[in-house]
Amino acid sequence: MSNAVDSGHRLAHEMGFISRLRRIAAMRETALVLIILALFIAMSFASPYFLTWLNMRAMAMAFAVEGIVVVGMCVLLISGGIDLSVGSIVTFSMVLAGWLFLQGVDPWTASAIAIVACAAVGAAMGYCVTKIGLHHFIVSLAFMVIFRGVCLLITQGRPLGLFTLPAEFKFIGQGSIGAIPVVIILFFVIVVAFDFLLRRSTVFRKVFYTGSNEKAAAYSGIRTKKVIFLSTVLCSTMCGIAGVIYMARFSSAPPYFGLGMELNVIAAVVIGGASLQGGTGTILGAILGVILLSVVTSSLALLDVSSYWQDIIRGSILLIAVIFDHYMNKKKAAS
Amino acid sequence: MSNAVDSGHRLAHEMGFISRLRRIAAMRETALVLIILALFIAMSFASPYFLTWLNMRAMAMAFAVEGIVVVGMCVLLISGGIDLSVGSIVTFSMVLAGWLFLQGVDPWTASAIAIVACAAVGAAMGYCVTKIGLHHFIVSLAFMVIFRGVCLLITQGRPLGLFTLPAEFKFIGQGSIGAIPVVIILFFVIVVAFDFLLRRSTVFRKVFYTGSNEKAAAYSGIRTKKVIFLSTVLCSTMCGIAGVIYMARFSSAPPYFGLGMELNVIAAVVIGGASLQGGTGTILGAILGVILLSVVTSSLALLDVSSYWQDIIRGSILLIAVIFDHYMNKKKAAS
Amino acid sequence: MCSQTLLKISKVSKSFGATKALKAVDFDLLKGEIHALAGENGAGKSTLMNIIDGILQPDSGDIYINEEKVTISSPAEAQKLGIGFVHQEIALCPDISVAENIFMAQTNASKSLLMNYSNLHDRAREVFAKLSPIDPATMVRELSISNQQLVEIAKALTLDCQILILDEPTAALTEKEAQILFGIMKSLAATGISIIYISHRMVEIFDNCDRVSVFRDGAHITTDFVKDITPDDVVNSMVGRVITDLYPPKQTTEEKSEEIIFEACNYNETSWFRDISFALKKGEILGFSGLIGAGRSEIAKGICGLEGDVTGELKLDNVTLSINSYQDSIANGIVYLSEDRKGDGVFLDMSIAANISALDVDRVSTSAGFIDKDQELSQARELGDRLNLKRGHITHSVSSLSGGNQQKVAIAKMLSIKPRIIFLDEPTRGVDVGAKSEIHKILRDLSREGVGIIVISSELPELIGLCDRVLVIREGTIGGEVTGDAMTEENIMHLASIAQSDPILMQTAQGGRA
Amino acid sequence: DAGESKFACEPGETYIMNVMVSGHPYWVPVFQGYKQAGEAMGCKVIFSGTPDYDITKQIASFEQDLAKRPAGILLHPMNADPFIEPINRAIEGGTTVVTFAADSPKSNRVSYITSDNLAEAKYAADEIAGLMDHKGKFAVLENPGQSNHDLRITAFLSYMEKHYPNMKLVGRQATNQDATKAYTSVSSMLQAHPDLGALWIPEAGSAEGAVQAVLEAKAKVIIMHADISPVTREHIKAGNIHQALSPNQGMQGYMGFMLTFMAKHPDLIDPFNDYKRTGFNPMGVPFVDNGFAVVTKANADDFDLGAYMKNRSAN
Ligand SMILES: Nc1ncnc2c1ncn2[C@@H]1O[C@H](COP(=O)(O)OP(=O)(O)OP(=O)(O)O)[C@@H](O)[C@H]1O
Ligand SMILES: Nc1ncnc2c1ncn2[C@@H]1O[C@H](COP(=O)(O)OP(=O)(O)OP(=O)(O)O)[C@@H](O)[C@H]1O
Ligand SMILES: [Mg+2]
Ligand SMILES: [Mg+2]
Repeated sequence: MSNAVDSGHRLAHEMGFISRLRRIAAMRETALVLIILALFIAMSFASPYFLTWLNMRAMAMAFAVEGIVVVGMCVLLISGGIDLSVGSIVTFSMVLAGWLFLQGVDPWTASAIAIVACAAVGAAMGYCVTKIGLHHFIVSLAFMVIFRGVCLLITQGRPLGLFTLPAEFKFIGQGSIGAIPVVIILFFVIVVAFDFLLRRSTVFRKVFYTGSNEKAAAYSGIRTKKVIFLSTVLCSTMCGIAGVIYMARFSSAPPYFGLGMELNVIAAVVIGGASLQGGTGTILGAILGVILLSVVTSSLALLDVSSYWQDIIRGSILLIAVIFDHYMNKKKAAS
Repeated sequence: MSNAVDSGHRLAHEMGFISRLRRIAAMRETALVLIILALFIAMSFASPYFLTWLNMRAMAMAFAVEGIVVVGMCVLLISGGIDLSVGSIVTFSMVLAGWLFLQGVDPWTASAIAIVACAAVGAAMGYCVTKIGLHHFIVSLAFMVIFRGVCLLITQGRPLGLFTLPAEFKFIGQGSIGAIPVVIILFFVIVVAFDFLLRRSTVFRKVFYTGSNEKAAAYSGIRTKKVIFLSTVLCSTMCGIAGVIYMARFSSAPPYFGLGMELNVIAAVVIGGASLQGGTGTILGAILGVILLSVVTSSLALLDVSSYWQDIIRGSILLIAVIFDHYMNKKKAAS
Repeated sequence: MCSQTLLKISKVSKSFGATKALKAVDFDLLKGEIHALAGENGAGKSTLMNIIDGILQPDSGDIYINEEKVTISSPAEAQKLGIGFVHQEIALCPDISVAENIFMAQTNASKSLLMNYSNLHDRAREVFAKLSPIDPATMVRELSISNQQLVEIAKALTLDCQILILDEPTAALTEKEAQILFGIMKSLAATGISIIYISHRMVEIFDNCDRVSVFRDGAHITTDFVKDITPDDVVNSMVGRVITDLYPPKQTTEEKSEEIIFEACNYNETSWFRDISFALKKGEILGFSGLIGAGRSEIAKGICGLEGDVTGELKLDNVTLSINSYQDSIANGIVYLSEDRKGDGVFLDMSIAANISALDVDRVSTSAGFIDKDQELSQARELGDRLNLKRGHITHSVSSLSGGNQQKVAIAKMLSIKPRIIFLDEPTRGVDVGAKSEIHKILRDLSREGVGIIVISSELPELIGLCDRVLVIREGTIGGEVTGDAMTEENIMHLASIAQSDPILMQTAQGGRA
Repeated sequence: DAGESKFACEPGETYIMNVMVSGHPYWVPVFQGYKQAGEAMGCKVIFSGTPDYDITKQIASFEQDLAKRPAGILLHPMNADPFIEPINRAIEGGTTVVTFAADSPKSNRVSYITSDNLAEAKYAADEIAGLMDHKGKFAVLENPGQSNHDLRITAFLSYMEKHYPNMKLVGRQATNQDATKAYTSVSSMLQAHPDLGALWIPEAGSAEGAVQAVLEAKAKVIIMHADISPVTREHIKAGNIHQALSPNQGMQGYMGFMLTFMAKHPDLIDPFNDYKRTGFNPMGVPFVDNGFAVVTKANADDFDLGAYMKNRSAN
């Protein structure tokens, strides 16, 4: 009897509006939105150019394509993996598609081939991790070095000029639908789709189980190796897609593209609440993370802050963001 | 009775020469020595200049100073941490000592100050990790960015020319005692000392315990936070020492020094058998790891392999080394 | 026995967020006594011990040792005060040798600069001579859970302490090792060391302890001399009501059926077991017994396709199945509840609800493959209530639950898919008496409904009380079978150890009893 | 009308100089020249760009510059083609664009100013071959991917091959401006070819490591490199480096400003061609050479950036 009453109470409490509101307020995403908003307000006082359409567009364009890589990295981190090779793989995608195009392949086919090739690279990394049993960190480090070399080899060290790409293809990277650049629309669609999938689909739930406790997941009948393998492939495939979009945007394929991208992307995902130990994280958080980093960079450029100070400030913001978030979470846990 | 006999037997068996030999053969260090030897033999056929004293000396000079950073990173990885900021901290040490010298400070004092400053930076990182509770990866990433900025600020972006350093000071980096460069002697002393300490001293055993299972170590009364803190400080201090030696060696302090050093150093330590999860690793292994990477690089340059191929080969060697080692270890576990 | 108070806890309270784990608790420990601590899962026993060991800090209240008020800020501090602690959850360094693990605290306190490995190994060997033969040079990660538990115990025994806390040390041990441990405890108590002993097993408490304190819902209820009370009194004050039947009634003769629902034939595995054949009849609960390392877990895991290089034939309802992986096994409704809850049973940082649905997320999802949150939550609530799960919010992480309640989550996960055959490896490890009898009742109900139940347990009374038939595993083969009145501890132990040839163990086991 | 137009800025008229790796000292004298010209004409000048070696970030900073609606931008594009669309968009929006030190030739940028990399390469080849009596072994270090550095190497190699057939290339390593990499590469080269006679290096960073390797091996190698750094300047003074070819950065900035200003005010010119009628910007000179200086032991002190800056801020 008292049991039933008790659980009835609990149910009511769980459904309660206030408790739901409280939960939202305690979420990492909310904290990030608040930080970003604060930055926006401060910046619009600091610079009259900040809240202009041109500046907003420039800032969005700066993170949109990287945001696609962030989605892949977020899933991989949740599964318990990590990928240092993203910068190289994005470049590999650009360079391969560009090279094929210069050999006379239709750009759409070339892009498809490049994306598949990136997926194959991901599969190779996944193989090393799941079948051989190596650590993601070291495997992807090796692939980062190897594929930077492959890019240099394909391009002979010089950016491929792809000015002759057909306009329909360039449209992906440079066109707009109405006032909104296609790149940003693509970014938005991918982010919303993956955010929903990660929260709700059974397939992606298995990624969380695997990352949270691989052994327990295996003992729950989840093919954890397959999950890790596929997460690795997904991350590389997202790099492939991002690379093709970059190519369309830049009409060029420079072999030294994306240096250090991995650290930026990982930082974004971690700011967004993912744990490097796996098992936690959201796409929305990760995207807010990349937006935060990007807005900071853009703001510093806009304010003509000395380049010597820019690194110092960017690093400090990263640190402050994680510290702030940490205390937010602590408070949440305590309440 | 039979108890004593039995354990006597067991003891005798453990002490047995053959079993000891077998254990040595199964060790990661042995595998690495074999790989390096094979490379040496192959290279001495490929190039008549390889096995010359001058080339050996040049190769040793190429990894000696980085080897000091490797020692610090190895201890930190064993404790369960990681440090992405090593390249920036090494540069910070060079730049700070150089700048102080240009302000008229005696170079020895300047170096001491720089090393202490690096230790302080390590302490700040250690604070963020142990007191605030952030992850090493993200903290050191932030510090990497911040201190690159600090280096730019101090130097105003241009390398400090330190030609006027007194000869006694340059001797550390450029002199020789007999035929052997001082740098190599320093490296050797540090490596031997730390290898011994890590294997035998009670203080460093605590680093292993903490890295293997922080909770278990804490339950045994080990102040694990202190251990992690001190490991972080040690790693940064080693960076400080390396930076000062680099300065003496190059008579210069370029603000863009050591980019990507962290990945090279971590790769070396992991090749040498340390786990990224903490708890395992040896200095000897890590040093053999850095030697392997360095010999490969030197060999490729010696053979004038196209720079496009160098990255591909280096990455592949890293991958092959860890795969090979992985199978060696598996065999060991199975036997 | 002198009755000097060594440790005194006065009005200690501790909350975790909204959960009041301890409410103004009093407790006192006399010099040289073995003091049992009993209470339901989540009653606050481990929390109090963690406070005494300096792992947690009380919100209010005082601790006195030898009448002197102390603040214990860390385990290191506790060590200095002579407090040793064997934790409920095993916490060892996996990459480090057994010997080093045992003497970690000494190494930490040691003034000498260098390690003396051979000395450590010799001393470790000495300790194990009394306990169980484990090579001090092996890495802890290579040991089974039960052996790891022994290492934990060895670790505490080597501490130079005046207060020794044992938090459910026998949960992973078989009778034999447990008896050895009790022998050691008694001899330690005789030298004036005080022991706090936490257990859910009444027999152990009444056979070995001097006094018993009972906790309920974070409050101290009573402390009595065991000679003055009966196990029923203890259970009564623990649960707040009388539990009349500890075990559910067994199969009656009318219920007995000859229908075989599950059959394993000629199972072999290269290193762990051979010639395993058995059949499970409808409505019966089958038990697996054996000594540590006999291979019971390996057999169950092997049959389910979880581990090992297994050959054998399997029939479910007389249909031959081929099981190549655990997924095949689950698809056929054959599941395995792991003995290592923390290692591979639960997802500690995930919600209770997500844990319970992990075995088959599709059950709580729409046809399009999306999770139906409401369905997931209500499934979790339903199973949680059925197992009497003491929890906060259903979306809180499992790490916020007490050990026994985590075990209930693991069981709820098994039940969520409505399985045909369940292998339960130590299903009630760390579960309190009340919940344990709930679980037993549920198992009995399930078997009545036609679900095949196979229970692996190191606790002989549990096997005898619950099962209709017990198979005794000895060194990887079936050493015998007992049923009906022949199901006695003596018979099972005899079958389990008949070929036991390790002289050390035999010798010390006898010595321990003498 | 022509009488009203002045060779000066309107109040608030802003010119921006945008670069990548904005902390690099190369830009300092360039911007000083830019500023000198701009301030002389009453214009507002801003130094902008990204501290990173990252094309996405540079484009973002360029596009943000546009939000400030500047009159013109003097741009060092990290890569040529990715800037086509942003440059063209800038020009459509009324901001004129001139490139310097690296170009985006397929864009509608008005002009391009640089030191002639081919001339630098030719000078270096002649100097080295001359000192070596037209025979012997030489090697190069390179920084693939950066167009002006690439030109310095490819032009050098083809000129060498064509004019000095007895000079033999024995090493070509990418050291990417990294002193440590250059040190290792040159050490190895010297082992493979102890008789190496000369090294041509397209930038100063690698030169710093190379000279160290040569000194440690006690080899006699003629080192020449482009650009100058405080460290290589010291080495030139000490005789360890033969010469450096330093582009006239100040002129690059000064003339760069003039080109940008003129591009914004084409009405100041009345050229003798059809440009105005056909809609071209009459300022569209395709290429301006700002020249380079040869840094030797004798004149090295004139290339002390610290002293130069001290002097500048004193004025
Ligand atoms: N870290 C924590 N965070 C939140 N709640 C906790 C935490 N640790 C314990 N609790 C809660 O405190 C209460 C007491 O837990 P404790 O572990 O002391 O129980 P116990 O008596 O040892 O139970 P068991 O017999 O299951 O081991 C439980 O309700 C538990 O959920
Ligand atoms: N991962 C492992 N590595 C090495 N040995 C193992 C491992 N797992 C189990 N073993 C060994 O396999 C044997 C059988 O173990 P198993 O767990 O099946 O025994 P058990 O009868 O279930 O006993 P218990 O669970 O009480 O240890 C034991 O000798 C055990 O030490
Ligand atoms: Mg407990
Ligand atoms: Mg078992």
